[in-house]
Amino acid sequence: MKKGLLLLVTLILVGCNNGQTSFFTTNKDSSHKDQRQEIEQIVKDDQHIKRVTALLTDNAAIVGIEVKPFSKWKKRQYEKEWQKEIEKALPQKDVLVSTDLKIMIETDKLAKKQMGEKELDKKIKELKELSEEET
Amino acid sequence: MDQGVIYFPSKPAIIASGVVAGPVEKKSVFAKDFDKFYDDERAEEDSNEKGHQTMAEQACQIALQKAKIKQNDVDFLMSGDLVNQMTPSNFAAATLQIPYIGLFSACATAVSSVIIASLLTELGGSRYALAGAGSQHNSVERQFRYPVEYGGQKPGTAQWTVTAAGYVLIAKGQMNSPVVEAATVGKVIDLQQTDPFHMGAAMAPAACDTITRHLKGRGQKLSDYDLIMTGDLGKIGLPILKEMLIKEGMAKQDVQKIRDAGAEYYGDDESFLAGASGAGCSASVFFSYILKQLNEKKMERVLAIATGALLSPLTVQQNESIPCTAHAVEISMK
Amino acid sequence: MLSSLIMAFIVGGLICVIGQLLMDIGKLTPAHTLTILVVAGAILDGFNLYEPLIDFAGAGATIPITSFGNSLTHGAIAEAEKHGWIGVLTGMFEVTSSGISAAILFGMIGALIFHSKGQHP
Amino acid sequence: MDAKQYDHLQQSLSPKPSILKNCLKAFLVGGIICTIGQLITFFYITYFNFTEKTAGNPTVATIIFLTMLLTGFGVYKKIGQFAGAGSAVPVTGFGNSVISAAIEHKTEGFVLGVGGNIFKLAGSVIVFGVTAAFVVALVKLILVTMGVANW
Repeated sequence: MKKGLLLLVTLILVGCNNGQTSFFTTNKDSSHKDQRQEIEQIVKDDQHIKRVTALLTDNAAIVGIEVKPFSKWKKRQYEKEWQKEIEKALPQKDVLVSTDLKIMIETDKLAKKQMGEKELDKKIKELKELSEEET
Repeated sequence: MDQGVIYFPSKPAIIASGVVAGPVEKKSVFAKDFDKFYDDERAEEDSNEKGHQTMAEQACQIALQKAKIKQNDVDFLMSGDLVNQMTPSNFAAATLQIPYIGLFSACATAVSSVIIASLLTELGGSRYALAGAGSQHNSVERQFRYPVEYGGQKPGTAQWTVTAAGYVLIAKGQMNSPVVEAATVGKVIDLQQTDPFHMGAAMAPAACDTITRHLKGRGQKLSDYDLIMTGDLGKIGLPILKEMLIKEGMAKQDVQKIRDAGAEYYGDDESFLAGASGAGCSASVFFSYILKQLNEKKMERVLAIATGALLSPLTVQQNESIPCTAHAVEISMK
Repeated sequence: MLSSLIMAFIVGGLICVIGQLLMDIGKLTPAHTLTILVVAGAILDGFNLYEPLIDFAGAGATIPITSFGNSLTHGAIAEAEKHGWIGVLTGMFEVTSSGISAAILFGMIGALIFHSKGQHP
Repeated sequence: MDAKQYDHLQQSLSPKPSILKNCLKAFLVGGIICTIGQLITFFYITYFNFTEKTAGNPTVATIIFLTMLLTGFGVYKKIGQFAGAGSAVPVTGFGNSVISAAIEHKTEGFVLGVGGNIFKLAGSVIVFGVTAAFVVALVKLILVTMGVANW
């Protein structure tokens, strides 16, 4: 029992702690530079945000946002606002803004990998479906 | 003649006793006087109630073996327990094939059965009579409170139901055996106590009433006894009884000598909260420890008062109070 | 990460303290206490207050029994929003709770493998 | 001595439960149970396809599974005696009340014993939860229809 719990704790701590400390993470290559900057502008000065990971392709964008602990009360409301703002900034793209931990973790993973536009599009679509699941 | 006080001029004798107990009771401070222990609280049966029945049968058999009496020679069996409709006692009576009356006085049954058996003996209607009671922790808990494995918090005033059965064999007056001199049948006293986790407080007034009436009826004082022991008032109920008796005008130093089987049963182990309770508590202590003290002539006159809370889960949920009773028996050894 | 754990600890602990106060000061049985907490969770969700608490405290709000009331109300309200009057009723029948199913399933398995042991520490 | 006088005497001689101590214990144990729940939630989010919204169900199922083991081995009642509401209020307490009743009534058979008694203690929680949810949703619907409140 105790050992199992310890193992679980270690697994989770190792699993979640991927050493990202910078405020804004994004695509490794230099594509969509202007649009990335636009997103950064939107989130940069927001006092509720702890960290952002944004990934962009030609057709889609995924923005994972980690909210500061005491701002979590209203995070659904903020999420809607950010979604609106970023959609406005990227009118041609299919945008997913999420404050969900799962989306954050997955976006971080994708940001680390080098993958083609098409593959990334597919992954973003999958995450979008996942985030819409209710139960 | 005082209300409810009975004298036994022919002095029915307690010629043997049998006390069996469950695994937890090995820790009891009285354990060395018990006759047999089970390592399994169900006595290796497949239900708690069957285990309860087995223990009652075993305790009777042990008493019979000690006295070298055959089952067929026993004229009456007086027995009771706390399970619904007293099925463990009923089934035990079916196995033993002894004419039987089931008695319910909750945890005071050990003494009420002795009173009836003594009366039958006194009347000359009985050569040998078995009397006693028992309780089994799991079957009582599930009936009166919660499932055994339920993690509800019990307050410090709660008591632990004993797994034990104690029976005595009563015969016509004989030398070298403790005799039943007198007894007092308890009134049902209800001082509007309602907490089912604080039985000590509910039962103390009944014990107080019975003790007072017995002493008055017999024209005695507390100091006339070597031991006055109540059944299962517990660590909190006993001080309440003492306080009440002092208020009744009894001498403080005599009152302080009153002991309680439930309070002492598990020693100082705090996990048993306010101590032991259950019909098996008074039965196992009165029929082992007290009889042994008398048989070994360490004591001459003992007043044993078994206390019982006459509640049911139904009346508790209907917000009724807890009526209580206490039966006393005076045992002496010449 | 760590902050979420701390929040879960504090909020979950505080809900339990409310339960303890109901039991100690209100002199309620565990069954009464839990019933009150479930109803409280249902009412809080009516005011849209429970979901923010879950966002804030995570398991600190989903593990206490109050969240059971919340999820029931949530299902009923979601259906009412979609289908109006009849939705309140259908919502009640649609809600499932993993808590109930898990408790039934593991209760059954528990009954298959275990015996009750009254043995004391 | 009448009932009132006796109650006074009885209460003066009975120990009072230490409410502060009980609350502290409830806070500690309840907090720990919720923290373990949070760890399990993180585990499901990190290693399986669950979001914060959907991880609740497997978390509750897992924690009730653990409750089954603790109940079956007779550990949960000891935790309960120490923690009071700390172990009764979390869903583990709900699980414990269901599982303990199931184990207890096994001797009366699986249909009438286990099936009939499994919700002996937890039943009221479900009954009042469902009733309260119905009333709350209905009141809210009325308020929204009247234009007093929003969804």
